[in-house]
Amino acid sequence: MALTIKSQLSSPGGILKFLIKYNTIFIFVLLVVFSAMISDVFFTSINLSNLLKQVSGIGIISIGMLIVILTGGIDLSVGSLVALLAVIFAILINIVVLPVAISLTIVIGFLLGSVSGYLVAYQKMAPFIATLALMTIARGLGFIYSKGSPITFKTPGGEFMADFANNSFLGIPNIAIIFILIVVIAQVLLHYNVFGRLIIAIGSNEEASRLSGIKVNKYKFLVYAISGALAATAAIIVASRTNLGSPNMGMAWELDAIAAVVIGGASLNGGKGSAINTLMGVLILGLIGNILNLLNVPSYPQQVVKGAIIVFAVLLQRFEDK
Amino acid sequence: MALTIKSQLSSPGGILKFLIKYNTIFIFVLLVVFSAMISDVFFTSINLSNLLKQVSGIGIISIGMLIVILTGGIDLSVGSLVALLAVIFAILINIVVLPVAISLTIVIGFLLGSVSGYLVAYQKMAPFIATLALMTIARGLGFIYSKGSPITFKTPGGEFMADFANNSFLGIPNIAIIFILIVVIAQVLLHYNVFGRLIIAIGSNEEASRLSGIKVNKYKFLVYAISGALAATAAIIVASRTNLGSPNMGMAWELDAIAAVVIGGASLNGGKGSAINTLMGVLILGLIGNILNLLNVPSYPQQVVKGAIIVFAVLLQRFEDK
Amino acid sequence: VDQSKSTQANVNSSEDTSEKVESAMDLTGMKIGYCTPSLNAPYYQALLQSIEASVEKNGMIFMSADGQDDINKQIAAVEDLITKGVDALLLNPKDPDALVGVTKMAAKAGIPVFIIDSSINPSADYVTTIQSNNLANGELAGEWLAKKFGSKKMNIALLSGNAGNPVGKTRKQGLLQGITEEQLRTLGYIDLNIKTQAYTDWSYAGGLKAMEDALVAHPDINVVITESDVCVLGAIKAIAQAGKTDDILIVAGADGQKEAIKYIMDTDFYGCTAMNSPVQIGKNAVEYAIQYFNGKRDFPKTAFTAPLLITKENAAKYYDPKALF
Amino acid sequence: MNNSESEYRLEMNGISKSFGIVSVLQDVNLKVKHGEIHALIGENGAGKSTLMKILSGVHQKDNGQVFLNGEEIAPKNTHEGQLLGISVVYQELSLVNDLSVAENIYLHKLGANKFWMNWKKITKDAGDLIKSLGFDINPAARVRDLSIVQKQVVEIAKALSEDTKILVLDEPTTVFDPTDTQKLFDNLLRLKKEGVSIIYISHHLEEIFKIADTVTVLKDGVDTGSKAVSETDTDEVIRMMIGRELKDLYPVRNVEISKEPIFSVENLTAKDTLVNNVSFSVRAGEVLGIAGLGGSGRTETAKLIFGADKKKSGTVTLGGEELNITCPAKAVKHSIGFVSEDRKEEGVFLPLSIGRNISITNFKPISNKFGFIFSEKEKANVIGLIDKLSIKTPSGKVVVKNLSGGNQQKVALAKWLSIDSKVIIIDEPTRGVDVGAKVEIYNLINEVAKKGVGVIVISSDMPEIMGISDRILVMHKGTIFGELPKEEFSEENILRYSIGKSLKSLMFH
Ligand SMILES: Nc1ncnc2c1ncn2[C@@H]1O[C@H](COP(=O)(O)OP(=O)(O)OP(=O)(O)O)[C@@H](O)[C@H]1O
Ligand SMILES: Nc1ncnc2c1ncn2[C@@H]1O[C@H](COP(=O)(O)OP(=O)(O)OP(=O)(O)O)[C@@H](O)[C@H]1O
Ligand SMILES: [Mg+2]
Ligand SMILES: [Mg+2]
Repeated sequence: MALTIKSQLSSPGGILKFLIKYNTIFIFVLLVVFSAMISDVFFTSINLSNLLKQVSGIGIISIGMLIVILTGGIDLSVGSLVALLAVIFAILINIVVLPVAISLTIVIGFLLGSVSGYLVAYQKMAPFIATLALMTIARGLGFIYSKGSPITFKTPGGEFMADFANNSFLGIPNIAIIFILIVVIAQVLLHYNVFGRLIIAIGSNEEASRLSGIKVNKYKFLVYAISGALAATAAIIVASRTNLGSPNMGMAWELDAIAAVVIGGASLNGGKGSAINTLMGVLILGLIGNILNLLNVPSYPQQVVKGAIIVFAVLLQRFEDK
Repeated sequence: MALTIKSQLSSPGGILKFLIKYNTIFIFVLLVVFSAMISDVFFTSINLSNLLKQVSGIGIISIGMLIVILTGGIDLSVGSLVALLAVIFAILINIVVLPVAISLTIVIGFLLGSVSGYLVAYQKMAPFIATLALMTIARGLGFIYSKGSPITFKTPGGEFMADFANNSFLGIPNIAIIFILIVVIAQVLLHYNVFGRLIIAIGSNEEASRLSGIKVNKYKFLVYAISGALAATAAIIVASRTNLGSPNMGMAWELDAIAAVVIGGASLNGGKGSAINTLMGVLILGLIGNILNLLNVPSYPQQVVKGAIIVFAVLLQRFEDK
Repeated sequence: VDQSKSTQANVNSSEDTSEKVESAMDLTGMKIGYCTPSLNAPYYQALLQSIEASVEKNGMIFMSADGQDDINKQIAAVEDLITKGVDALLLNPKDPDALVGVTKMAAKAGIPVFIIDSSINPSADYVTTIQSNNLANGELAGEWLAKKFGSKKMNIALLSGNAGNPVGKTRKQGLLQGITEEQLRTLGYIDLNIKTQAYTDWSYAGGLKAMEDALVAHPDINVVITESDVCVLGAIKAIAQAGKTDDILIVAGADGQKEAIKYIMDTDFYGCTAMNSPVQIGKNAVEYAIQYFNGKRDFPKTAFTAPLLITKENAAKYYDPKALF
Repeated sequence: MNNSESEYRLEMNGISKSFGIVSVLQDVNLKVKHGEIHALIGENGAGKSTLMKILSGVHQKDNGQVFLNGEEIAPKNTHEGQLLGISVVYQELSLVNDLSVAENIYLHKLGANKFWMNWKKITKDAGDLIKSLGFDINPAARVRDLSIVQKQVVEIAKALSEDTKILVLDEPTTVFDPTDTQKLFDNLLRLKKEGVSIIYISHHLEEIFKIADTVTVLKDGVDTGSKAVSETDTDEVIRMMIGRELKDLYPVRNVEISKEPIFSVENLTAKDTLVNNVSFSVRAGEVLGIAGLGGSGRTETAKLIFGADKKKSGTVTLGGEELNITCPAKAVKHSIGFVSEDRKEEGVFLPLSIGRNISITNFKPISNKFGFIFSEKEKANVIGLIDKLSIKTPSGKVVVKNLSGGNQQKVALAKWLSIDSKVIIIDEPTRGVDVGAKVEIYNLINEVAKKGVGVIVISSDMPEIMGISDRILVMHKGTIFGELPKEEFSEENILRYSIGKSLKSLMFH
């Protein structure tokens, strides 16, 4: 990215272009400044750390959503997967040692994502509908496995995870570090690795990709599987924060994740989007909720304001395409 | 349609083609036969009439969803619009005469839909995100206007609507008649009216449509507005069935509507779909819920089965594109 | 069922406490249908299982349907139960007005309707309402809180479920009523200082986030009142994280969930909760239905389980680590 | 000036246009008379299409004036352009795939004022119109199911379906074989007689000399003047276009061709298309041409070999080893390349940069084994290819959508010609490419062949296929009907085979 930025700054009209390309960042900065101005508690370290912790779960699934959206797909199952996988993780943590519980959960997430991946890639099912079906199924399974009640962590492993999830390293919450790590990996993969090149190519012209010898199906399959694995990661994090796995978790998170990705400038037609901007999208959404809470705006007017800000943020982005 | 069917039946391999083109109908018939076989109460007139009443609300918004999807868009706001408009209708019916309450509600629905329409058509916002924002906003407004509690019908007009919504004409529930009427109008408009052909053209190739001199923006605007008006119609119906308007209505209906449209063979990329098949999609979804209830399948396994049947129904459809 | 009997087993035990009800007629093959408004909370799950256990214990057939948190879907679910020809319908209505229609439909089909857990509009056609006394429970908790604080200044954060929920509303009313009544009685004035209300969606994660933001915005909060234990169980993490367990007192208007009882036993910051036993409601409901089958018709319009406050003093008695809820 | 007196039907004066900072047209003049066929030519990216899009209302000019019959016009969108009687066949297909042929033809009219569809009438009218143009397409068919040739016919029919004063054809014949082209010309001459003014854009100069009355040449967004066709010749026009002489369009072939075939197919038959019993072989270093009429199955044969279509029977052998190719990825793994004729749908990634387009087939040399890309290496590679194919662009970062048609074609080629293949199939290699660039592409094909690659070129352009092939196969009805060695190359021979006849003077060897 550094390279891109430099070369753009040096070209004529470069700064303007830079502002336009990374305008999500500027919307974010705008919001931060605004928030700091109207609430004197906003800029406290505890609030910022809360904010980071609050967005990490949705943030991680947003990265999965991003890579799915880059291929021109969509993954509605992630919210339900978080619930199901949180339940599975809570069950596992109570019966096997921590590392096994973590790895197994992630593997199961990968496999669950593979189900959508298989339907989309090899059965040519519309992603919306394949993942909608998985969303329904996963939520159902979550309730079945948990018998409808949250499953509490009971082992030292569980305690360790709870500590981990609520503590910080150098002032940054551990789970936020994981989230940011995932963002960085994604950004690097998307930008500097063949994997990113290929999924972006698939999203911008699937037929041309096929005829260029790309194993389109394999990659389409993979992105859903990865999205599933990331949902598992998010599930582990949110379950650890509350010390339990509940089938009610992740309700409608898929919508927030999609909104974050789109606010981050990605196109739902595929082929366009970046991990850094998705991070900004996640932060913007989280910030809106946080600042409205701090300002004591009641819940329902909050929804109205949130919707309006989403519209506003996306409208600002239109300049990018010019 | 009659013409198409005839010409297809007479062409070689015609019957097969016909089966394939209208395969949603066959999935539906299959389900009906299956249901009748495994449940002896399924084929009672009371159950069938219940089923029709149960699906009418979602059915009506599915038709709005269909025309939006035909243009290549999507309308996530419909469920929330049903809630907001049901609240508005309940408020109106208590202060103005019935015909005014009905017309005003539909006009307001049209205007609310126009908001998405404006953002999508004239501000080039991604439909997913524009309607997601409206979804959040409308739900919030519903709670604000109703102060969070349902608003009960109190006037003779309200009683009239309640009677109307729960009675039948020639054995068919009145509200189902309205739904079917809307389906028929939509089918005719889509097939025999220029409006329908143009929105299909737009969904199939927006750029080509623009180059052909079609006022693309106008039509894109219109479909969302119409979807809003249909949401109002659905709101009036569901409010009348329960005799009140509640901000909790229509939760996640947008997903059911989308599923119905897709099960009805429409493509989320636009340009492909029919009202009759959407009707089948609505009935299939309703039927699944109904028969699982009749079979005493508990709620969460039900979700799992429902998801599986959606996958199955859509998989069957794949043959169509051959 | 008289009141004394209903207080006896107010414990959400995991053991099968369902008992066989005496019945003159043969109950075999009778169908009891239960329609829940949603299953998105452990409480509803526990209620469903309690009813199921009681029904089966008495040799009857259990049928359930789920409103999936949607008024219209609940109507559809009830219609389907009626179609299936249940002999009695236990209805937990999502909305007091919206479900009136289906009770009439059931009555027309000759099915007695028992409203359980939530309330319904009196114009509905039903035999009786079986619920815990949310208002009275809330009042007990409110009173307890006001007593505890005396004239000391309260800065309250209210954690609610979701807006527009009638049960939550009643509990909230109870809590506030309890506080104000007690203050009037002992102080002669009302000093009700609710700094913020936050919605938790009846979930742990929702409570956690709501509390985090509330604590930042209102660092002086020293009381958290809530419509349900579930709203506050996640929030405790935020309170602990902020190091405020010594400064904040939690008071729940309902449920007596086992985790909450455990906190009450083990800590000082979880003051009290009030018993809303799904097990008891379920058992009573089935018992009423059986009595109805046996010809009894003179039911009171409302049958509350007895209000009961759980505090440190009596918590151990109601704590069962193996309980479902 | 007054209507009836205006000498010109259309006058475009001093037109300028830029996209952002890129200036595309500067002070361009174009004057078209009544009942004239006016050729507009120029290199790829000269601005021809842009000028026509300004005329029809797709783009808005920055400067200048447009007069139609002496009255100034400024259509703000295509709808206004149509009302003024301007019909355009755009360079890129712009049909609605999900509607029928008839609906597509009358699409603009549907939008105008009608309310109910008259299916019978539009189907009949469309059928009549297509027939009157000399083609045969079922008007009730879905456009999605048509071949690219048929789609182009529908485009033309659509433009002719209304009272046109000015008809613009932007490279209408790139997918046509000679017979189709002739049919189009007959129609244009008829329209000309009826007084329609026709602006005809093409890179086939012989077409210009066949039908045009006047020719205007654009070079780098500036018009270098107009000439009556009768007063000029190919050389002069080329000089006006590219600013220099062009001696040999087809480079000399001095490639060593191996004796043994490197690649062969035996009795290849497709599952879903008309291709049947196709057998042929290519030798290393050889350029094998495949000719045939539109619909003869050339493209399908290529796609079948490449694994994009399903095979029913037959074998494919590469370097003595029999291959089982079930998908394009497998073909690519065996070093077989394929350049599609449909660059927009199957060739390029329009929203992506030139660089990303070019790299897509060839990450090996520019990345490490973990897939991380060395951006410097990539950049060097891309810049090299841009130079080599003289793709007209300020940088490799420009998105392909913003390139002119011919330059997009070069990008599509670049991504395959830059890699090490053993066999490469090129379907219509110079679709929409200007003469100057054609030479470069032919040179490149030669270079590739020289490396010992077997090159299969499918082309509808007779002079081209004869100019670059060592041997020509002619397809008819889905199979190879005949084979012509270099000595027997002639338009007549190819045509005879194409329509399923044997050669006039049978030669026995
Ligand atoms: N939308 C656009 N944005 C930026 N540049 C554009 C755009 N459209 C065209 N151009 C540029 O304008 C120039 C002229 O393009 P145009 O398509 O008019 O060329 P052309 O003469 O038709 O070429 P060809 O023979 O290859 O079709 C090209 O350099 C092209 O890259
Ligand atoms: N001009 C035409 N008339 C009738 N049918 C056609 C025509 N062109 C194409 N088709 C149909 O399309 C299919 C093949 O089209 P396609 O253009 O891909 O073949 P092709 O031999 O590669 O032609 P081209 O010369 O255009 O590359 C055939 O099945 C044929 O039925
Ligand atoms: Mg051009
Ligand atoms: Mg071809």
